Amino acid sequence: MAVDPNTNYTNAALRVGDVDPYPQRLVGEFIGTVVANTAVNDEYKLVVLKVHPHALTAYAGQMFHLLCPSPDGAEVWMRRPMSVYRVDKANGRIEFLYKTEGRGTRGMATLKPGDDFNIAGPLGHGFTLEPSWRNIVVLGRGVGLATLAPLSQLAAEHKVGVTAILSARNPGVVMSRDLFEGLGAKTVTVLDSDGSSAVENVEKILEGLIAENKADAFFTCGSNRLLKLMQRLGKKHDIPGQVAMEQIMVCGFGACYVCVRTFEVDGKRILRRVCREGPVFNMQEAVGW
Amino acid sequence: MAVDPNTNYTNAALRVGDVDPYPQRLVGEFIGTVVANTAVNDEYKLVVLKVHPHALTAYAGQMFHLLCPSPDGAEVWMRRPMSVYRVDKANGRIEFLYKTEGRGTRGMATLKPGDDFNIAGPLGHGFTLEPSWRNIVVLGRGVGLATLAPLSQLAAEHKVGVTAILSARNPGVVMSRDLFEGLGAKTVTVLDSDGSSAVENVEKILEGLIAENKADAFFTCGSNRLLKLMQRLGKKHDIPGQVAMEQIMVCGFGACYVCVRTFEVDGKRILRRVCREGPVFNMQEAVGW
Amino acid sequence: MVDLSVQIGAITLQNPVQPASGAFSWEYNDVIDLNRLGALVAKTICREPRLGNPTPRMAETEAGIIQSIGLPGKGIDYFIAHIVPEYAKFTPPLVVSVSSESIEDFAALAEELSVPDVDVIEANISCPTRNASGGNFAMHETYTRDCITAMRAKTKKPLWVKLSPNAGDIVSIARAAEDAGADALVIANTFLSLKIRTDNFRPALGNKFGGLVSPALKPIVLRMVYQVAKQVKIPIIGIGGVTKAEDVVEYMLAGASAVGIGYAGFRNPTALITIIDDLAAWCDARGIKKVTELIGAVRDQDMETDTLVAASAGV
Amino acid sequence: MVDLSVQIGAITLQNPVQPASGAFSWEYNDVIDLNRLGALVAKTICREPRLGNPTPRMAETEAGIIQSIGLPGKGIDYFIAHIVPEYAKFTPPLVVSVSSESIEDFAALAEELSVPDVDVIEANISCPTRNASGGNFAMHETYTRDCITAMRAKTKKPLWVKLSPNAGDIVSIARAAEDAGADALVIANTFLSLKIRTDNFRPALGNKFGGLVSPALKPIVLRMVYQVAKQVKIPIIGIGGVTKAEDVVEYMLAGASAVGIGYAGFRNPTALITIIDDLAAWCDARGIKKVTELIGAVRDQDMETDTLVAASAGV
Ligand SMILES: Cc1cc2nc3c(=O)[nH]c(=O)nc-3n(C[C@H](O)[C@H](O)[C@H](O)COP(=O)(O)OP(=O)(O)OC[C@H]3O[C@@H](n4cnc5c(N)ncnc54)[C@H](O)[C@@H]3O)c2cc1C
Ligand SMILES: Cc1cc2nc3c(=O)[nH]c(=O)nc-3n(C[C@H](O)[C@H](O)[C@H](O)COP(=O)(O)OP(=O)(O)OC[C@H]3O[C@@H](n4cnc5c(N)ncnc54)[C@H](O)[C@@H]3O)c2cc1C
Ligand SMILES: Cc1cc2nc3c(=O)[nH]c(=O)nc-3n(C[C@H](O)[C@H](O)[C@H](O)COP(=O)(O)O)c2cc1C
Ligand SMILES: Cc1cc2nc3c(=O)[nH]c(=O)nc-3n(C[C@H](O)[C@H](O)[C@H](O)COP(=O)(O)O)c2cc1C
Ligand code: FES
Ligand code: FES
Repeated sequence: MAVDPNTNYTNAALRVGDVDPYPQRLVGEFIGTVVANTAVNDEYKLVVLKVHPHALTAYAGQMFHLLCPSPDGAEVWMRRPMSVYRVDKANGRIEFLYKTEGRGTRGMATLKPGDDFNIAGPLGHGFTLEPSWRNIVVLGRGVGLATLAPLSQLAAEHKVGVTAILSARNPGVVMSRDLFEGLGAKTVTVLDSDGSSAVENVEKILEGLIAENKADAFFTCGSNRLLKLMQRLGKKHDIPGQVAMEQIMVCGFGACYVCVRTFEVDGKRILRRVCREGPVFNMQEAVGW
Repeated sequence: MAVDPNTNYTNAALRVGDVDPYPQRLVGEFIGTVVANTAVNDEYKLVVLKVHPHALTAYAGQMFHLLCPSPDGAEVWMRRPMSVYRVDKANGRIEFLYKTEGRGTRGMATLKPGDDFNIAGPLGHGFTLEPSWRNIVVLGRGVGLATLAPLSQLAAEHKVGVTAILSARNPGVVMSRDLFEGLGAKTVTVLDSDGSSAVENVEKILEGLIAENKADAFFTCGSNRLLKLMQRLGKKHDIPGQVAMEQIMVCGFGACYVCVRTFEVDGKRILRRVCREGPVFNMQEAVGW
Repeated sequence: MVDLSVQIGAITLQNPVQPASGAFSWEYNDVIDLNRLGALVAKTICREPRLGNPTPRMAETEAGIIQSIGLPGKGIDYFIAHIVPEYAKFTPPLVVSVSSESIEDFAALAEELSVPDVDVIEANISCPTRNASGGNFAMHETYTRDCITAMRAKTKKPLWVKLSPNAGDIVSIARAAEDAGADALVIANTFLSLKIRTDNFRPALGNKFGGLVSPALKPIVLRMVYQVAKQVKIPIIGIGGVTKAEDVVEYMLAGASAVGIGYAGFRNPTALITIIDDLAAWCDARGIKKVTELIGAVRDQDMETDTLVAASAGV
Repeated sequence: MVDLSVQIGAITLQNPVQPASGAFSWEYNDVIDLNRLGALVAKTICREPRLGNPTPRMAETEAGIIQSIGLPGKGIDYFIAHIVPEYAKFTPPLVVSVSSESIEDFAALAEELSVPDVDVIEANISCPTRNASGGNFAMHETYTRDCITAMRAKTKKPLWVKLSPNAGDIVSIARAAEDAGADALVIANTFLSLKIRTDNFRPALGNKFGGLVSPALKPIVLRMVYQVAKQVKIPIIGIGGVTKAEDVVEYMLAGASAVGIGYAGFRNPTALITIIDDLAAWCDARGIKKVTELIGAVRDQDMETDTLVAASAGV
């Protein structure tokens, strides 16, 4: 291998077409090629990458750790975790829906078609579906919808019905609705702008679905308030649930213990790593944040 | 002024069209716009910048301190000094001829038309012409030619005849020759490839020019060997001379004393700052390097 | 093909590249082949189960990160029963890092960890967010001497000592560790640091202080390795800012026999393997037959006299 | 419009932004208006004329530079006769930095520099490429105390003391300087470092060791400022990695009354002016009337108890 003394951060990340030296490994470092990076609304962008097939093993709820380009000439020193928004096996593509916040996501926003983007993954444990479940309810808010969206794909594959309640500040959630509905999910949109996103209203909708037998399991992400609501109703009606959690990460592999959250198991409080035991956890055990 | 907490390295550098808050200052920080950045031969590139008029006060032998973009995603932490290759007052442009070496110049090589390029200057003392001189001899090698080229412009303005001896490994010096000749200089090209660049041959050429009364003053840059030769002949024939020197720089303003070189004055060895007392010095005082 | 193997006392490493404690676990086998590493280094373990520090545990800084984890873990019993066997599945030697608040307990831990599958005991006496009375003994020569003496008495395993870059005189502390029987020195742990958020005026980390980790720090740690290497006979493992093969070479030239890597593995999970490959290629390209030729090979004698030296005569 | 003025003992600065010694000279008036700065800080001057260290004096590192200049200068007589008058043309107070190898000479220099146009004497007892017997007294509590006591006896000018980030226990040294009569502390000088070239195995600097300068180091120095501010009563000038107005705020929150800037001015010659403008804008945007409100205003009490603290109860 040629060694350029001036090269920073050598890596053996796989590009499309590369021979995979470690096909058996669960996780890889990949250099995807940006196919598109477009604004979905005022706050969110969607980046579509062409990636090595090894990366396409990601399933709903899993994440990648992204080496974001710089937005300003100075380096971005740590990767950023993002849920997989969509795996498009047919076209060898993977998509991330993201909100532009700090330097990492602002760097992502500068990606142009043809650019390289280094991603590591898939990481963590995603959503699981019990064979007995026929209908599930997905409740998400904000960027949490990015994490929940691939559930509709998973559910469709398992012929499980999905009702997705999409909560947002304003009607800019259309994109996720299309994705959910495209895979056969029923969606309900609740908004801050018309008051429909109030906990009481969402509770009414959920109680309605439970009454209709449309709620074999609960799924949520992105709002502590909504998590608490689902925990309460889940306990009341004995409905199992899963929650996807976030935390600042360093390694993504379970080594550094930076990404811990608190859980209560058998009356005892313990810590779990979002990158390893999560990001999807048993909803009733999550202490929230 | 809006303050973005995530902005790195704020600066008040002037763009084309900006009002100049400090028109009286000798030096400015400027954000030029790249007009072209093209390969001149295998080793050299020429970058042409559209700059604020304040930057156009640069004269032959002066330099700018360049904030090079990154070639590899990691920052380039220190500016790089470059002589002005050409000031094109009519078009509001300034040009730098450079050799791609380390990270800074490799970063420069990535500049594309339309890109910003932050330059500080003009800095230092350049070449001077005595009113009594009618004909001067310029002897340069390698990237030293970039420093000497604007002398032809200066000499043309002062109606001083120029003979430029251009030394190079191979015939890839055409570009500088065109610039010298375009302004009326006579050029002689000496090459390693045909042996004509040997010191003895160059000495012969210089002696010839002295005999013809074409050498009221000597100018050199870029080769210690050629400096020594000109010093010797200058002493022998009592011909004054100027040499442009290089040294690694930090501040460019005379503050840090990083850029010193040794000189011998009245039998005493002293240090002078290339960025401040130089980069052009009395040839006979330079100890060389 | 260059011979990359190096000797750290009685232990042979197949190459000089190992992970840094706390930045690695057997779980990295998901992405790289752990059998290619010079050694496996477990996260620092304490006697009791610990949750560690409040979150957030990491914050990005100008050129790196600060972190304060607080040595969470399930305690030594769980470690020996469940984690050591995970590492034992791989071939490279296992280095087990320990920390405690008392010298007696450090010694007792060393004894208890002297089980067959543990190859090296690394005394982490330099966790920067602990104070001297909390086990950050590497800030003081006498504490270091006493702690390593006590550990040495309780174990025959190779004993490595991880020093602190926050100490003012690392050479004296290194000598104290050597005198007390250390088999190797690990230089260094992280730099005690602070970040304050200007939006809410609060410290960025839950634990307030954290350890700075950044490639920017390499020149400082390299200087420490160089200074210590001139004064001790035992091998040194250099840790701090290694991100590429040339950094391994630079540490070895300064006197290190091996390096540890944290940050680079976070940035590129495959970094350690790439660095090993690049190091071999670098040596091959230069005709270096044994990587050990590089150890301490800095050409620091008769520094080229440049013009300035000549000039000095003239003042 | 916010009042940016700060008080450093008897001296009032119109704003808390000043250049760092060695990174500045009156010659910067070519590019910025020196009258806008909080203070003017001259390069460290020694008694005798000095050429300084061999070149190269600077090398770029992973995230910054190392440099070793060796305090070149024309000596104190020339300085008083020719350089002080250059600075006297401008309005901000003039801080004159001095260094020497002996305590007696440090004191004598302080006395000789107590001329009308000098407003502050800064004792550079922390040049990292000198050793303790070469004037790097800030590595040791007693040397620091003795040196500052001796200087204090010889001058009535405000006396600032520049400390070293290479010291292990900066708080004790800061206290020693305060006890000995320092009017303010300057924290800190550069980090002793080394770079070795992998192409020719030689140290990259003519002087071998150099001081590391990098924005990356700010969290380390900030921690020192924070720790010292809790333990001394005299004002602190924070120096290390300031490149933007928020960095000034961060240092002030940690307890500094002002900051010094080196690197940022190399990168952007106009940086100091921009930082002053941005600092005013930052304060105005937040309704801060006096910048002094920020000094020590870090909200480090009752750190928000996050879920982990609650969790600790459960172990
Ligand atoms: C498992 C997982 C999946 C995620 N999926 C998505 C996704 O699909 N789309 C998306 O837009 N975002 C997602 N996030 C959040 C995303 O990681 C953060 O928005 C991102 O790291 C912010 O980086 P930044 O540089 O833009 O902002 P920074 O400047 O780093 O931070 C901006 C703010 O975000 C907070 N933050 C930073 N990192 C994280 C983090 N890892 N988790 C939570 N908060 C953080 C900071 O505390 C700060 O308040 C996910 C996070 C996790 C842990
Ligand atoms: C007054 C002056 C005018 C110059 N004019 C030109 C010019 O017109 N065109 C041009 O191509 N180059 C010019 N140079 C040289 C130019 O500054 C260096 O080539 C450049 O800094 C190298 O940067 P880099 O990042 O590419 O290489 P680096 O990786 O920084 O260094 C590569 C090599 O160049 C040497 N070097 C680095 N900086 C300097 C320096 N400032 N002076 C001398 N050697 C250095 C290093 O020691 C190393 O050997 C000039 C230098 C000076 C001092
Ligand atoms: C997240 C994290 C956790 C760490 N935990 C430990 C630890 O448990 N024990 C230890 O000795 N060092 C620990 N360190 C320090 C590293 O071992 C290493 O000394 C440091 O990261 C510098 O190396 P680097 O520059 O290659 O990252 C930790 C570092 C990081 C970043
Ligand atoms: C080239 C250079 C020369 C310096 N010379 C001196 C000096 O003469 N005296 C001194 O006290 N500090 C000197 N310093 C240290 C600076 O004053 C300052 O402490 C250091 O650069 C850190 O600040 P920064 O991060 O803003 O650059 C020098 C620094 C540099 C980069
Ligand atoms: S990010 Fe390191 S353990 Fe989860
Ligand atoms: S580069 Fe600073 S004095 Fe010349």
